[in-house]
Order: sequence, then C-alpha cells, then structure tokens
Amino acid sequence: QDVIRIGSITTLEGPFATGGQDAYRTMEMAFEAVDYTVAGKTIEWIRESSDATPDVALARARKLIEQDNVDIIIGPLSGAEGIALRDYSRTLEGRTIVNGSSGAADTTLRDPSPNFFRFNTEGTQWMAGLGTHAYNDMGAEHVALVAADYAFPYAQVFGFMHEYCELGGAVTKLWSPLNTTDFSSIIAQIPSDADAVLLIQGGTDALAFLTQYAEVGGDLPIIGGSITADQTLLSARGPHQRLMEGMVAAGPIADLNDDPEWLEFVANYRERWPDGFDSPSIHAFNYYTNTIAVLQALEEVGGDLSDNQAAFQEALANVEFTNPMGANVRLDDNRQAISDIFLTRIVNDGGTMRTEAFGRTEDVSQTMGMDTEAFIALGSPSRDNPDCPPAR
Amino acid sequence: MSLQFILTVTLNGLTLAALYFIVASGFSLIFGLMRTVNMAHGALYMVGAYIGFAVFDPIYGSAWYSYAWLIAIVAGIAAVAILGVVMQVVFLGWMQGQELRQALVTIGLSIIIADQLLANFGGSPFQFFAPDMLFGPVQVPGVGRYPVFRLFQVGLAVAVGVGLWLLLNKTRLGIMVRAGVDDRQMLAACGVNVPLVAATVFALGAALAGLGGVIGATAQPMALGVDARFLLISLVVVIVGGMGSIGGTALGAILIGLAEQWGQVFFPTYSVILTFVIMAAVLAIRPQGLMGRKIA
Amino acid sequence: MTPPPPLPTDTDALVLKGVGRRFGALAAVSNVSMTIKQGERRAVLGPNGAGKTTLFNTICGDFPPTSGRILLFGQDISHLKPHQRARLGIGRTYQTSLLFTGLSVLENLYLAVRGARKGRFSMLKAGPDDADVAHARALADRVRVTQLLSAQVDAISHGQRRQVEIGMALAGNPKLLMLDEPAAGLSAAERPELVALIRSLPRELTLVLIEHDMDVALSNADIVTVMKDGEVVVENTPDLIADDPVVQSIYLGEGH
Amino acid sequence: MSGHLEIRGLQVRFGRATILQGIDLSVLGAPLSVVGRNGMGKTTMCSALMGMVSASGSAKLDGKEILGLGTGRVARSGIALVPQGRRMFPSLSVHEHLVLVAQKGNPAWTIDRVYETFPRLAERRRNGGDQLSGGEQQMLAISRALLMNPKLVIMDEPSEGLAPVIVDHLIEVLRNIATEGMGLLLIEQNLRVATSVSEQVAIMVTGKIAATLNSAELAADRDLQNRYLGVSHGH
Amino acid sequence: MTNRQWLMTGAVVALLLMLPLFLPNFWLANILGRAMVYGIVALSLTFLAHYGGFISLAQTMMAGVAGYAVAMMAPTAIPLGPFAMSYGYAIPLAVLAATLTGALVGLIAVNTREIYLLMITLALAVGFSLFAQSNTQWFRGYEGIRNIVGPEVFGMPFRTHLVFYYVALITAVLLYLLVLYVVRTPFGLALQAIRDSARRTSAIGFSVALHRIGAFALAGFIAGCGGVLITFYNIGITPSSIGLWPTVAVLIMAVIGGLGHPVGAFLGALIYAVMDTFASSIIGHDRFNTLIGLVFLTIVLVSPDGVWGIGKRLAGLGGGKEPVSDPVAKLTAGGK
Ligand SMILES: Nc1ncnc2c1ncn2[C@@H]1O[C@H](COP(=O)(O)OP(=O)(O)OP(=O)(O)O)[C@@H](O)[C@H]1O
Ligand SMILES: Nc1ncnc2c1ncn2[C@@H]1O[C@H](COP(=O)(O)OP(=O)(O)OP(=O)(O)O)[C@@H](O)[C@H]1O
Ligand SMILES: CC(C)C[C@H](N)C(=O)O
Ligand SMILES: [Mg+2]
Ligand SMILES: [Mg+2]
Repeated sequence: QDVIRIGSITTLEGPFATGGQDAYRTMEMAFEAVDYTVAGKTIEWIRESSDATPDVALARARKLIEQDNVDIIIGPLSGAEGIALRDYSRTLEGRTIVNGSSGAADTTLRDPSPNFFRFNTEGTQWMAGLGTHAYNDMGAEHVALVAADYAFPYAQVFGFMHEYCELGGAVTKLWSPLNTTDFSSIIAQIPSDADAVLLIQGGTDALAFLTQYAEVGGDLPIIGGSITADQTLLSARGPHQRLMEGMVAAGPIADLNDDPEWLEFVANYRERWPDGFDSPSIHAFNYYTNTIAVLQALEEVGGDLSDNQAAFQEALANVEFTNPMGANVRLDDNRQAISDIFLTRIVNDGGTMRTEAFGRTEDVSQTMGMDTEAFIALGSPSRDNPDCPPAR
Repeated sequence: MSLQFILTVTLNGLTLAALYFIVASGFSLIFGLMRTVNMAHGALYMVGAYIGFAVFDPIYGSAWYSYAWLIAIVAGIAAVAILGVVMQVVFLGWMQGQELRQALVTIGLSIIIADQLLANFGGSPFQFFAPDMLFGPVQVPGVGRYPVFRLFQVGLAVAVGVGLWLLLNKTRLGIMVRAGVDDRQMLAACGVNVPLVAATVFALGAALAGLGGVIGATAQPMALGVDARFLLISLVVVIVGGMGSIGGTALGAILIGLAEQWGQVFFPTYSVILTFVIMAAVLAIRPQGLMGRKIA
Repeated sequence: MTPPPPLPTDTDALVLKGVGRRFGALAAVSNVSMTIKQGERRAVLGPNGAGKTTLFNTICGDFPPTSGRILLFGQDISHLKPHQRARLGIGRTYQTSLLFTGLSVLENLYLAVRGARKGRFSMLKAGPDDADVAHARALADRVRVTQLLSAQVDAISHGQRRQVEIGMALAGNPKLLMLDEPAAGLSAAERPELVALIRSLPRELTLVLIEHDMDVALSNADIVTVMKDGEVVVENTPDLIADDPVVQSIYLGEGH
Repeated sequence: MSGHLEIRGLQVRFGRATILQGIDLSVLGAPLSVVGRNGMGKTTMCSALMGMVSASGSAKLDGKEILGLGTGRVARSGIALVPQGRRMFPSLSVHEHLVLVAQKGNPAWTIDRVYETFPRLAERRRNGGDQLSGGEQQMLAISRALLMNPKLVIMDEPSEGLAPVIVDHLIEVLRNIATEGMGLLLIEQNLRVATSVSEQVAIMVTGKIAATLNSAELAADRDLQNRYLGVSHGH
Repeated sequence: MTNRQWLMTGAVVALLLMLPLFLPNFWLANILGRAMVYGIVALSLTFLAHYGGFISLAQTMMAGVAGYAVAMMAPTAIPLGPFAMSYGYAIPLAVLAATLTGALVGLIAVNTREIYLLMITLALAVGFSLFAQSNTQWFRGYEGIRNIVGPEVFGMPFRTHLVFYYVALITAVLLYLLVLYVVRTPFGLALQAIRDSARRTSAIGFSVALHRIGAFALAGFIAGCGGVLITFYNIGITPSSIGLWPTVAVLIMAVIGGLGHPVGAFLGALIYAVMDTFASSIIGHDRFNTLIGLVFLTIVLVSPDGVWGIGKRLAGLGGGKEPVSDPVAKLTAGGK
C-alpha cells in the first residue's frame, strides 16, 4: 500500500462555515509543506463537510471510513460532533480519528476511546491563568459572568472559576441561551458593584453583547473567553471596539506573539492565503496542530499502518512536538494534549485590532494540574458547578 | 427588584417587540392577504440586510458616511421588493391557492438564497451602525440611560403599523387583496387585475422584510442562521396574534417581546421556550390567535 | 294535494324552549319556543334572514344556542356536540351544499351510512361493509343520482349536489329529519320527485322543512311556522297560512 | 345599443366528456332566459363565457371575441356574472363587496341604489360575506354584478333561495335593467321568473340548445314544459 | 391496492431482502438502511398529509421524543440516564411516548388546519428542540445523550450492518403495510372526509376531534419507531437531531418522494440519502445546500406529487384522477 488516505471533516455549511474554511486552509498548508508525501507514501486527502451537528458529522465519518476507505480522519470542529465521533471511533478497528478543533472536555476526560486523539487543548485548559490574572492583577473581586448556556462555556467558566474562587473572588452568573441577540435585560442585571464583566460568548452573541453594552454607555472592563475575541469580532467595525480594546482573555493562541515559529507560520499563511484572515483563526490553528501530529507520527512509523494501525497509534500517543505558537505538545493517558496556554490582551495594532500574548502558563493538563480522580470528583462543569460563594 | 429594573426590562420587551413587529408585519401581510405562507421570509430579511450592508460598507468608509445607513435602508428595501415580485411572478402566482405547494416552493427558495448569501458574502457576522443621532444613550424618566435606537424602533413600528392598517382597511387595494384570498377567480370576474394586485402585495410584504433586515441588523448582529430565527419569530408572533390582523401582529409581538425579556430575567435557561409555551397556550384556547378571525 | 293524515301520537320529538342565538349584537334567533310531535311534518317559512337556517344550526349543534333549551325526545341536547346530536337521530341538509368534494358520490353516501352506525371509529377492520354499501346505493336510487355514483363530487352540477345532500341526511335513518331548502337548485322536473320522496318517508319520522317554494312547503306540512327577525310570528295550518295577511305582507307578497 | 352577445359553436370538455356540444345563442338587445334540467350544462356555459373554464368556439361581445381572454379581461370588457353558489368573499363586509366593484362617475347602478333595491343589505352592511343568510347572499351576489354596470350581465339562477316577495321584486329589477340598456343572459330553474323577464326562453338539454320558445307559450303550455323540461304535474 | 400492486410490493421487498448478497456494507446500512429509518418518519408525515390533509412538521419532534426517551432509558448511555433499564423495556416505552406525543400534538392542533397546522407544528417542533437544548438534567443540553448503541440482536451488536439493515427493512415494511391497511378501515375513510368538510363529517355522526387525535397518535407511533432506529443509527441523540433542518428535511423527503402514496416517503428518503452522501463529491461541499434546494424546488415546480407522481405518469397508470380512497373506490369501479 503506497497511499495513505486521510479524510477530514470540518464545517463548511451553516454558521461556523468561516471557521471551517480557515481550518482547511492551514490543513492544506500542512500537506503542501510535505508535498503530500510522508515516508515515501502519497497522501490522498478526502475532504468532507458537516454542518456542526453530530448526526451529519457521523454520516460523513461513516462515508469516509466505509465508502472512501480512509485510514485516518481529522476532525471535527465542534464539541458535540467531537463526542459523536469519539463514540463512533470506539466501534472501529484499525482506523484512527484525530480531533480537528472540537473542544468539549468529556471527549477525552470521561470514557475516552482508544483510537481518538486530540492534540489541541480544550475549553477548560484554555482558561488557565485568567482567573488569577483577574483577581491579582486586575483587582477584580467580583465579576459579572455573561455566558452562553451550553457545555463549551460551562467548561470555560469551570476553568476560570477553578482559580478565581480559590483566590476569593465572587461571581454573579448571568446565563443567556445560545444565539441570544438581545442582551438588554441581561445588561440591566449586571450588579452595580461588579468590578468586571466576564464574557464567555462567541461570534455573534459576543458582538451583540458588546454593541448593546456600549449603547447604554457601559464601562466595566471586559474579560473574555477563548473564542470571544475571534477574528469576526476583531475585524468588524463598530462601537463594540471601544470596549474591546484592552480586553483580556486566555487561550491557546494569540495574533501577536514574538515566537519565531509563530511569525513564520503567520507569514506563510498570509502568503498562501491572501484572501484569508489577517491571522489564522483558532480553528485553523487547531486543525493544523492535529495534522502535523499525524504527519509526524506517520513519519516515525515509516507510514506503516499494518496490524490495525497498532504501531501508528502507539507513535501518535507518544508524539511530542512544538505547535505554531511555539508551545510544546504531548498527550496524557487519555490521548489529550498537554500544552501551553497564553494570556492575551486586545491591542490596537496600527488601526487593526489584534490579540497580543502577555503571559503564559506552561504544560496545562486537562485536569488543571490536579490528580485525575480528584478532578473528576469535582463533577462535570455545569450551570451550577462550580459556584463561588457569595454569588449574588 | 427595583422599580427602575422593572421599568427597564419592560421597556426592553416593548422595544424588542417593535423590531419583531416590523419583521413579522411583512409576513403577516403576505399571509393575511394572499394565504401564502412565505417560508422564505427569513431569507428575504437576510437578503435585505446583506444587500444593505454591501451598499453601506463602502459608503460608511467614505465622506458620505452619515448617509450610509439611510441609503442602506433604501437599497435593502428595493432589492428585496424586487426579489419578492420575482418570486410571486415566476414561482408563486401560477400556483395560487395551492397553499402547501407554495410553502414548499418558498422553503426551496430560502434554502438556495441562504446558501448563495453564504457563498457570496461569507459567513462573518456584521452590524449596521445607525447615524450618530440614533446611537448612544438618552435619559428616559424612571429608567435612566437608554439606547435611542431602541426608542426609534418603536416609532418606526408604529408608523409601519398605522400605514398598513390604513392600507388594508381604508383603501380599495386592501379590499381587493382580501377578496382575492377568498376567491381569486371571482375577484377576476369582478374585473380586478389579480396578478398585478398579487405582485403589489408581495412587493410590499417583501419590502417590509427588507426594511426589517436593515433595522434588525442595526439592533442585533447579522449572521447566517438569522433567517430561521426571524422566520420563526414571525410565525410565532403571527400565530399568537392572529393571522392577517395588523392589531394581532402587534399584540403578538408585544407578548413575545415581553416574554423574552422577562423570561431572561426569571428563568434564563428556558426563556427561549417561553415563547413557544405561550403559543401553545394561546392555541389551545383560541386556535385562531388572539385577534384572528375564527377559522370556519 | 292534501298531506297524508298526521300520525296520532303524543310523543314530543323536538321541544324548543326560549331558544336564542346571538351573533355579537345581532339576535339572529330569539326566544323561539315550539313543540314538534313525533311524525309531524313542520314547515318553517319566513323572509330572507329571518333566522331559519340559524335555528337549524342551533338544533344540530353547529352553532349552539346562546339561550334556551332544546329537548330531543325528552333529552336535553342543548350542549351536545354536533356528532353527538347526530347519533341521537338528527339528520340534516345544508342550505349551501356541504359535501366531501374529494370523494365520489357513493363514498359520500357510504360515509353517511357508516357515521350513523356503531364502530365508526375503527382501525381494525379494513374494507367496506357490504350491507352499508348496499344501503348507500339504495339511497342513491332514492335521490336519483345512481348514474353519478362514481363521479367525484366536485365534478357534478349544483342541482345534482343538492340531491346528494338529501341522500346524506337520510342515510342515518334519522328520527328527526331537517331539510334546509331542499328544492332550491332543483329543476322544475326534480321538484315533484322531491315531493314524492318526502311523502314516502316513514310516518313515524319527524320532519322539519325550510322552503321558499310554496308548492313544496305547503303540500308537505301539517303545521307551518312563520319566522321574522328571529322570532316566530305565526303558527298555523297550511291552508290558513297562505291567507294570513301578515304572512302575505312580510313573505308572500301581493301576488299570492 | 351595446351588450350584444353572440355565441357560436361553444364547446367545453372535461377530460373525455364533452359537456357543451356546440351552443349557438344570441342576446341581442333583449333579455334571454335559458332553462334546463340539472346537470345539462347551463353553469358550464356561464363559466366558459367568463373564461373560468377553457372552451372552444366563439363568443363575441359587441363584435369582439371574448373567448380565451382570461376572466379578468372578460369582466373588464363588460360582462358581469352572478355565479351559482353565490361565491361571497368571507373576508369582506357587505359594504366592502360593493365598494370593490362600484364604478366612478355617474353610473346607472350606485351603492345607494343597491341599498334602496335591497334594504336588507343596508341593514347587514357590516356583516361578513359568510355571515349572511342564503337569501341575503343571493341579493348581494346580484348587486355585486349590477354595480359593475356591465354591458351584459349573466345570472345563474339568481332567484335561488329568495323568498317569494323578493322574487317578485327581482323580476321587477330584471325587467328594468333591460330597459336601461344592459344585456341580460338569465339562467333559471324558476319558470315563472324566466318567462316573466324575457320574451324568449332557450332550453338546454345535455349541452345543446334544444329549442328556443316564446315565453308566453311556454308558460301556458304544460305539454311543452313536460316535453322539454320533464315537468310532470300529475300528482 | 390492485393485485398487480401487491405483486410489485412483494417483488420489491423480496429484492430488498436479498440485497445484502450484492451490495457493499456502506450502501446497505448507510444509504438504504438510513433511507428506511428516515423514510419511516417521512411515512408518518405522508400518512397524515395524504389521508388527513394535515401537513405536520412535528414528525421529527415525535421521532425525537422516542429517541430521547430511549436514550434516557438506555442501559448503555454515557453518562447513564436517570431511568436506565434494559432495551427490551426501553424501546416499547419510547414508542409509547411518541404515540402519546402524537396524540398531544393532535390535541393542541385539533382545531387548526392546513397551513395553520403547518406553522403550529413547526413552532412546536422548534420549541421542543430548544427545550432539549436547554435542559441539561435529562436531555443533557447541547451535547445530547451519547452511546445509544441499541440492543444486541441474536447476539450481534445492533450496529452490525446486516442487523441494522434487516431490522430497518422489516420495521419499514410492517409500518408501510400498516398504513395501507389503516386507510382502508372506516377510520381512514373518515379522515379523508374530515379533510373535505369537518362540519359535515360531524353532522353525520363522526367525532372529528377523536379521529384527528387518533391520526396524530398513529403518526406518532410510526414516527416513534423511526425515531428509535434513527437514534441507534446515530449512536445517540442531540438537539440538532431534531432541530429546524432535520424537521424540514423530513418534509423535503416526503415531498420529493411524493405525498400521493406512502411509498413516496421511502423514495424521497432514498433520494435524499444518496444526495446527502454524494452531492458534495459532485458539486463541492460548500454548495451542497444550493443543490438540495434546486432539486427540491424543481420537483415541487414540476410535479406536485413528487417522484412517485412522475413515475406514475410515465408508467401511464394515471389515465384519470387517482381514486382518492381505496375502500369505496374499488366498489365504484367494481359495481356489484
Ligand atoms: N355568522 C353570522 N354572524 C353574524 N350574523 C349572521 C351570521 N349568520 C347569519 N347571520 C345573520 O343572521 C340572520 C339570520 O340568518 P339565517 O341564515 O338564519 O336566515 P334564514 O332565515 O335562513 O334566511 P334565508 O331564507 O335567506 O336562508 C341573517 O340576517 C344573517 O345576516
Ligand atoms: N369538473 C368537472 N368534471 C367533469 N364533469 C363535470 C365537471 N363539472 C361539471 N361536470 C358535469 O357537467 C355537467 C353540466 O354541469 P353544469 O354545472 O353545467 O350543469 P347545470 O346545467 O348548471 O346544472 P344545475 O341546474 O344543476 O346547476 C354535469 O353533468 C356535471 O356532472
Ligand atoms: C471554538 C471551538 C474550538 C470549540 C467549539 N465551540 C466546541 O464546542 O467545542
Ligand atoms: Mg337559510
Ligand atoms: Mg348550474
């Protein structure tokens, strides 16, 4: 067998389509960099697209495995899809699924599947360091949390409060349903004695909140989640920008980072994709990271996928490399990445809004450095878990 | 809970209702007058916003920026009105009376439109910026700082409502279209040029979707998926209020707007569902909606 | 043309006690009381808009009465649903034909037969019931639409629908038959046939008839009730009604 | 004089059945009545003339072909219809029915004249089209057609459901519109109405005109009625 | 159905039973099997639409109720639901839940018709999916309930291609025959009567409300069977399985296939499954929706009764108008 077939799934339909497109840009860069060959074998890349729903992701995965007969799938993009593919991977023999960008904690934390690998960090990890920064450096003793009411924000809030409450911070939680576009009554509920707003919202929801908050003349400092300050928000003009400048957040990626690896990655990206974003998105970064991990493991086993991919999966589990942010990546026992997380701040970079790294937490594990059992005993992140007294 | 808070949330509900009314009125008009369930209403809303934005964006960056928003409104309305006429003349007119088939055609169209918008404009969210005059807070007695634009929405909604009411109840056009719903052939036998009337109504209803698109995308960010949202809102508002009744649409919008805002306060988790609960309750008691005519 | 002698019976088939029906401010029927004996033929006359059809609708349950009580063979049916009243033995026609336009004439009649039987809500036994089909065919003969049995109702003429309409009302072997202008839309040739049909009805059946065709109305009634503006103005025998000055002025006009 | 209608070889088919098999009729300056048993094709003829069903042959209004025009244009060329089954607009009030068709200027028929002719409609002016009694609907259907002030009005059984006193009144009205110069093609089941309104009565039998008779003759002659219309009086 | 139609049905079923001998697994399970399980849900819609005149968009919701119910009760769920029990109890209870939901929808919509019904059921469906998305306690919110792998059949896991295929096939055929049978009962004919005139139907003694609710309950039962199988097929259920798009997709399937006959549901589902799987290879991933939209639009414009209607016309069966109802139409033709 001289061909290695790699299938991929991202979202090119529906609301997440821009992120999905960007993911394929950097994947293509990764394959082009090795000229579609690894260990002398040709890589055949078959792309599929879902609409960010688990059912469709699963249907696509089945097609890739059963009809196109791929050896490896890279994907998917969103959390619920990730869990669905993890379950599916368990039913497969001799095939491997490597995550694309999905970030639900449970995909690897609880009931992991032996042939599902994730080289990107996830939602809880991404908040490492932010709680501490908010309490110690910003002096915020009470934050108003404005977050979307579903699993990914739960994970992020969990990561934040894990540190923040320990230090003595108080949190007033204001949950909004996913896709809320009118935040006016939520804004009215922000307590007058709050020191900052912790905004765990993505894309449109974040844009809506910030614009409406600006509209009533709101002026608390904003602390963002990992996908709050994404390109859609940064590149959109408008009144929300007034609030965004100086907003701090944490995550695996920052637009401005002095690391030479990153500078080169961004330069390549801009050259290869003049129509792309100003700087690769978080999805592009995650897909790229996962892809290079696959390529590296393939290289190590000389493209040998025999014996139900035993050698390959073994290699994957032990791969260690540097991601484009210049951070070291390795896997834990559940095949989940341990890597560095950055504190970021939004700056006005010559008329363009960008995120800039100003702090770094190294080797963040999925259990935030805790013992796995103790961490699991904290319970799944949810609306009410954790809670720091005295909220409200 | 302070009085100020109660007033604020209530005002929020009313101003949101104004937006819902503007968007739903076009749907209600087309449904009420032609019995066409325009499942592409959300798509038309989106077209209005996207076309408006395509015009807005370059102008906003130019010296004419203060007119950008008004021009966007005009562009959005015009583009969608034309699209509406095309829909009626090419696809729907000749199957008038086949309500289900029409609904299906509009579903097909909305799928295509939404996908083509994604192809041509990309999926990034955007938002219009109202002229400075309409942006920022003003003092409202009992409430405190309040965004002007939301108050402006209310004014606009009232204007649209009054205009529509006059059109429907005080003009011969209104009589014609209502008669056309009941019996198109008989209306033609009364000497009325039915296709022309139908195209006019569709243009008008679509234009309202276009207006709603620009206003809506000024109040809230615009992104893909919004079509389904506003289609649903239109459906619920119109079902609750009573189909084909302007007053009913207004009442429905107010109920839903208030429910959404107060729902966010009392049970944030289930606030989205509250609207559907209201709808089910209304239907169980009055299947024709609060102000609808009894369905024979 | 004298009607056959009334059945000597004392049973009250239908009793209305102060029945009224309002539409908003309009009292379409107000304070109507009457007693119709079993086997009686009753004609209800009156100018257009007098409330005759509305009275029928209150009795059948399409528009329940807003006041008063309706007794059918002693049972208070004022608040029953239309289908419940139908099961108690009321059959009716509609002034404006109301048929299953997507079904054939035979299917229409078959359904009407079936609806009057037990086991109407049944998912168990598939296929038509032979006896019921035979019954439906017999009905078609009676209302002279045999040649139209397989025609779909939306492809038959107005007058033909009026005939089917009568067949539907007869299907359930009703105890109380209410005909709303059965002769309307029938050609001059069909009217005598209608009269013959009415005369052939079993004597114990109670008939209430609205009709603007005086020949049909007066030749079939034992008693005539005349309504105006929702109220009963005169109640009398047919021969006396035609000469009643009030009836002439409000209803028949000078020429009669 | 206007309102001349000339029908030649009018044919209508539904699927395999030929419902009208070549009708020739003329309405020339005087009302014409058409009678016939149920299902003979009278309504089909009206629908064909109005462009509501497709037909072949020819029908000329004042010399201009109207067949194949489409209902709206037939109506605008000067024909109004009182349809069988009334066909009210439930969404419109009585008054709105009239406003819909009322003409500008100084036409013979105005809304006021309608209310004078049928005072009952004035009393019910706010009722919806489906909130009327059968007879009231019939009056409104007649008024709706007359208010269009057409050159020719086609009435399909206008007396159906009307109380005797109103039928008498209708006969008056129909006689009058003829003298006012409006053409009238009248379909009737009520022989008295047909024969008192027009001099001539055409008799339709299974999609053909079987005969055209003098009204007075037909009204007086039971045998004639029996022969053409199947009317038997032997009870 | 005529004898010829019975013969054809038998032949098609026999062919489907033998297909595993020829077809690769992917086609078996992921095209045909999938078409059958979604076709079952579409069948429930076709039944309501064709015989009752009810265009319900709540069918996916009823399927979803069964799906969620079985997921909450499934012994394999991750994390284990609050009512875990064996599949032997869970499956019938789930179908029962869907049946009751159907009856409930019928009750809510009992006084509405046609296009009103379409809108109301759409709103109900979306409301339910939003509820499932918001409720983390039982429905597990956005992520849904996973690892619903289904029972073992003759010792083989449910998701084995053959097992899944045969179970789907047999269920689909049984439900298809059920629909054909029921519409020939008095209940079925009365439904058609209600479609034409509810007022008259009740004037001849039928309870309109009861028949409507009955029709919806039956549709709920059918959709529920589909919902359970779909959940096994998808190894779980999430709010997106019952969201707006899947809701509309079922309508699309039913319409593409043809609302004129129950078999249309399966034809439509098959076409949809094929398009969904392979369209992206033809047109590219990103414009898949435009393709679906165009195909759908074309079929609706060309043939209101879908592919089935086109086929019927091509086959020349449709000389006249299709007799609307089976039972009495046969009599009229037969003339005894
Ligand atoms: N749904 C309704 N809403 C309001 N008014 C109504 C409604 N239905 C009937 N009416 C009015 O009630 C009165 C009685 O109507 P009804 O149909 O009973 O008359 P009728 O005696 O049967 O007359 P006809 O001989 O013309 O059929 C009429 O004046 C009519 O306008
Ligand atoms: N759509 C149709 N398809 C097939 N046949 C039809 C259709 N419509 C009417 N017919 C048939 O055409 C014939 C003529 O019908 P039409 O309505 O013209 O009769 P009519 O003379 O007006 O009768 P009536 O006095 O009962 O109103 C009838 O026998 C009828 O069955
Ligand atoms: C933003 C993405 C990286 C994560 C995605 N929103 C998820 O739900 O997992
Ligand atoms: Mg009446
Ligand atoms: Mg006729």
